[in-house]
Amino acid sequence: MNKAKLNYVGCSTPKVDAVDKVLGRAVYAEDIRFQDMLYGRVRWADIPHGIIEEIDVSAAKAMAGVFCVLTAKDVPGNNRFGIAFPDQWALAEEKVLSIGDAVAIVAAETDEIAKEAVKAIRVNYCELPVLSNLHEALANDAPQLHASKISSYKKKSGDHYYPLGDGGPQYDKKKRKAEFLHNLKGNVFLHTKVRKGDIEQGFEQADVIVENTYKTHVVDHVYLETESGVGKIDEHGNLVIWNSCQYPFRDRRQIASVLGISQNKVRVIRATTGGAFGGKEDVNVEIHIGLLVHATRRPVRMVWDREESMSYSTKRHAFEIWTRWGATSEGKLCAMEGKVYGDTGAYAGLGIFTIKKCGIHLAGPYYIPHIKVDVCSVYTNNIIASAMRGFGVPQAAIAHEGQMDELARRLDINPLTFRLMNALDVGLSTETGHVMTQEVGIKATLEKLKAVVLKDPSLASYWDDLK
Amino acid sequence: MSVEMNKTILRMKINGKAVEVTVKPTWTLLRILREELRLTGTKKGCEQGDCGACTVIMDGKAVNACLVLALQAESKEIETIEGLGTPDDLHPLQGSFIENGAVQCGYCTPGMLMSGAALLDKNPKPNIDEIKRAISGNLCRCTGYVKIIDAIGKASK
Amino acid sequence: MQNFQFHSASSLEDGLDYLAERAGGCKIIAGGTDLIPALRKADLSFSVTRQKSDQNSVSGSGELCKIVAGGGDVIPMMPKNTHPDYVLNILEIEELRGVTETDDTVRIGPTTTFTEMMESEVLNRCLPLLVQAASSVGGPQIRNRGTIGGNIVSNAPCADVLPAVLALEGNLELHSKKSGMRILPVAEALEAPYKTSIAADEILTGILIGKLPPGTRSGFEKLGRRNAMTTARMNMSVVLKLDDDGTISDLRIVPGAVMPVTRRMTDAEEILLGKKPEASLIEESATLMAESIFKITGIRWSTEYKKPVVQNIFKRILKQLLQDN
Amino acid sequence: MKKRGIGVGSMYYGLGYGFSRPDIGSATIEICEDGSVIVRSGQVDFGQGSDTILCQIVADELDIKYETIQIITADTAMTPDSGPTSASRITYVCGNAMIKAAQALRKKLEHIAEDILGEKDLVFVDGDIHSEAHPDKKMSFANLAKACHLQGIQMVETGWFDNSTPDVDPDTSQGDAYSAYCWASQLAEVEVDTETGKVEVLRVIAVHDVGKAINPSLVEAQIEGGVVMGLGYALTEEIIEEGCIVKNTSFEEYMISTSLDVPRIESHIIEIPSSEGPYGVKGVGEPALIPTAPAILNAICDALDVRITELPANLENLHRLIREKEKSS
Repeated sequence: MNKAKLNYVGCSTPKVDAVDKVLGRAVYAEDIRFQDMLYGRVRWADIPHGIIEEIDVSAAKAMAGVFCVLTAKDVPGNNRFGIAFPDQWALAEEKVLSIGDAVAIVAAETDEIAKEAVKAIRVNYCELPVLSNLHEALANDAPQLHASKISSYKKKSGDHYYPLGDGGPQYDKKKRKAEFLHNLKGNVFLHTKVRKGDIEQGFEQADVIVENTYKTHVVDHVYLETESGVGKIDEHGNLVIWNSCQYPFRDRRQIASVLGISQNKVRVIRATTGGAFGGKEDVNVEIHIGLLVHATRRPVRMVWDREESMSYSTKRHAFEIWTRWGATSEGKLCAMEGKVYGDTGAYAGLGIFTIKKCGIHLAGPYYIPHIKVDVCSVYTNNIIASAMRGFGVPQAAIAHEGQMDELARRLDINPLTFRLMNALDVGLSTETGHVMTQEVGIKATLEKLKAVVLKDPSLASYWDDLK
Repeated sequence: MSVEMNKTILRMKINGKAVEVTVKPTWTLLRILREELRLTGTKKGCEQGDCGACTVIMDGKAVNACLVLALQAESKEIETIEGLGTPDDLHPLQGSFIENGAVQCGYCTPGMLMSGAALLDKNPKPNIDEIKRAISGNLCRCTGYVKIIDAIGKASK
Repeated sequence: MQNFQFHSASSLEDGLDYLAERAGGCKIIAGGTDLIPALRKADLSFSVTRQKSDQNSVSGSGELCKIVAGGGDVIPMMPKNTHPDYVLNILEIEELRGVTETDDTVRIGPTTTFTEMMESEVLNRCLPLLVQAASSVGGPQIRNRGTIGGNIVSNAPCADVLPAVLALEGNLELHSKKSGMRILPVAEALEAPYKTSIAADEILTGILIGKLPPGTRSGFEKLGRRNAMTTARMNMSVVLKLDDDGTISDLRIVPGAVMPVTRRMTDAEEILLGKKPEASLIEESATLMAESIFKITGIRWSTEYKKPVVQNIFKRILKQLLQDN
Repeated sequence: MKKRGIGVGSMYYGLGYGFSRPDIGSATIEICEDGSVIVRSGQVDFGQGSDTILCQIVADELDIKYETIQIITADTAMTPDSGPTSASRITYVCGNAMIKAAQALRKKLEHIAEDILGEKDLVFVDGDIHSEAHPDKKMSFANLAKACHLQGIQMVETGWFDNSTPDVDPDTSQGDAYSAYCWASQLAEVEVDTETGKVEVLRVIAVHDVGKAINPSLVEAQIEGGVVMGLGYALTEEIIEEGCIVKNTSFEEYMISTSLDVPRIESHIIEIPSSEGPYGVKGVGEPALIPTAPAILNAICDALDVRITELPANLENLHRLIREKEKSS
């Protein structure tokens, strides 16, 4: 059996979707319209933290053209959802923890009426103190935002969720207990430890130590297409939702649970998606569309305005990373210690994994024999932070690359050379003790950069110490 | 609550065809195109002129359809992405976008193409700076613009 | 958007008639780059739920601020009740558009777009400052719609073209059905942020700018966070005339986006007027300009940044103008 | 004054989920009677081009024309669950699933073709099959497909690839955390206006070890887009929350880069194959963005001799550092 040469793999074949896209024919969720379609809108929380005392929807319901107004009591299934674990309400019950909580949803004949109806809903709150950053959330006297026992969520949620996200074939729940704080201590809900070698011995070998605290900020994905979807009941009585997403199967799981129907009665179809970058992993419009279609039995379209997308969509985490690096006078890294705190906002989302991934990549692509890192995920009342392109590693890289340049400067070694001297290689181990095989590419990328710099006088002139 | 208001007949030419449509004074050209005429190739990104996803050509000039009140388009000639080319007869820019990998999620693509077309109509051989400037009102989050600039440059050769 | 009636004026007379009867509740629309975002924002479904935060934003970090590229403005600083009953379109009035000149004056129709300004032979020859300012606005689509008249009458603190018009000592020609025509120096028209002394029944019919005497130089710089589609973090327009012996015989300094209402910095100008531009005097002028600005605005979070930077930008424009021989 | 500098940023990135989280990819491939092909996979292409890449893989695994393949994705009623599009995993995980399905079909196709042509050592090329020894003994893929259908052969196959790894030690996080790693280094050249704090990124050189570039243009596109997103992360983008409320909710207040902010970007692709990825593939989607901000920050540091530890390096923050530096020296 001889296979001829590869005809397509390795070639810059034009994209399969390009023709439709340049003709303006690709169908995004908002381009879909059905007869008798209603328009959905959300009444968002008015304050970031407070107890809901009263929701009065009577005026909204009485408006001509309004088909339904739903609040928590109208949720037929389990009102809880969330990717990692169900700490979010589909429609806020008892309290709001973030400005991005939905208090009520409306379906109306036109988008204009839906917007008016949303405004006509009256909500009274008893305001609670707000935790707006890591320091406030970690203070001893900070109010605890979520229930102490995560198991209390689990009981309510049925069995569609796994405490640490998606479980896994070799996943040992008992073993993970130490990491995942089933009994929340304050607002820290995950504490991951990395221990490699002997940190004290490592720093004893160090001739130069650099210590810094890096603070990274919150950013948004800014996909050009805002969160959007359309749903209807199909000819078999199943709920069908076209949306803009990254994983329709997980959307299905969460929609079915909130509606209290089986997953095979829900069909999620990804419409052409106008960018995502991690920001469309979490549910946005899908559950609300499901609820509104379920209640009205009519097609419903829901599209967030840009302002809603910027205000309420998930974000990249703000981190505070304290880290201390040691190197010998010969320029070999010998020890690294770090404390990583990530602000995941009011809900976990994928924040558990994002923050953890930052901590376990803190050493960068370098061999360091002795490492101690503690990673904590922290709840605040900020807007939920979850997945975004890079998933915690961009923040880690800002810290490790800052440290590498500082060490190189102190040691008077060219920064590129210093990286080459410490780059991971076959036989060396990563921060998490993974011993590398033949696939390590970091040195090749640095060597290539070096070659480009040396060949280009305008770049080479910056570094007379690069040889 | 809004009072039902007078609707007015708007007449304009879209992609060479005379069009008559009943509109409310508050509607924008973008809404007319997408929801009334179902020309959904023109995209809605921000509705306040910040992103260029809804760029169309009006009387020869690239404009944001979200910043034109529908009634301001009375008697105007509008070109949208639907009028730029067909599968069998792609506009050179469309072919170049496909060929040069300038399309990713595609949401900025119609607006980019209309800005590119407005540029080439006026300046058939633009240099790189002119191309960059011509699409500087069109945001793209996927491509880093590099392949889009390249594609417009190659289409003009 | 809330309901309104729309009228497209076929002539100035038609427009003035329409306005005379509905002055109170009527907004004039030209390019729409200011008005349409304002109408839309006033009507966002969640703006109501966030009133509290919007108020904070006005008093607190109001400077987060900002202004759309085309001169369009963000709601926190914009009057809240942008709900006109009538909207009058003046874009179809032919006589309000275009650039003309006489021996000593340039006349710019208010609905002349930024793109048309950039392409105007007259402006490129006589008033390049306006061309520079216009080309710094937004992006192509905004410049194809946004107009010089809109930039002036909106009186946004971060306007890009308005400071240049001030530096050129522009006059506004205004018409109303009731009082006919009047001329108003642009400096006198600017009352408060987003507010001018133009009466509700008046239409701006022309911007009149005297041609600069030979040898007069002008400079403009806009500082934004990015290189297109950006609100001015600050901008600056400077007009300078040197006599043959090198003394400064005319100087106009107008920084933009640093004060609630854009104005000329006459105190700083006076330090250099009639003198030779020595380094110490330039320094003194720059310092006084910054102090005058922050006397007006008070100290804000951004003062720490803006105070030195506005001086730096002034000094480098001046340096450039002094070198241009 | 304008000051220039250069800086490097490097990174590694554990591809996929690791830590024993389920990390599956799946696909079905169905060959129609006329030899055209339908591929179904639950994965999502939100613009990056995974649909294209999966079609390329199928075309080469079956040695058919790319144009004869139709791909249907991300429909919970029509396609098999293939995990989320995240963690730079789609080409690696779903590509493997695709290869498995294609190879299962191919084995059957070869078997039938051998029977029909009465020859061993067949060559499949571009929709045709012929004998290596006797090139005149040949048939079209379409005819072969028809023959298979007439014989009642199962012409739909599922590929399933499990990329899950063993868990690491819960107390120390030591273990083989991920199945594969991606590697990248970038160099940025910047110019800083010390009078305003404004940074122009002049040039970015990006070197990425992607294992194997199945579609080099798409790899470059990922790198270019990532670099520009990284540039925004370092310099201009920032969500401002006051009292837990997002204050900048529009594109005029939250500034991503425009075409006029983009530096000259040079992409260099390095191919050191992974052992498990299809054709040696690693990933690039996320790695594209990761080294950019560090490289820019290090370049600014090179230009100004100030270390930035708080992001973003926007006008105000940078100018403050410049002033503090002036004061202290």
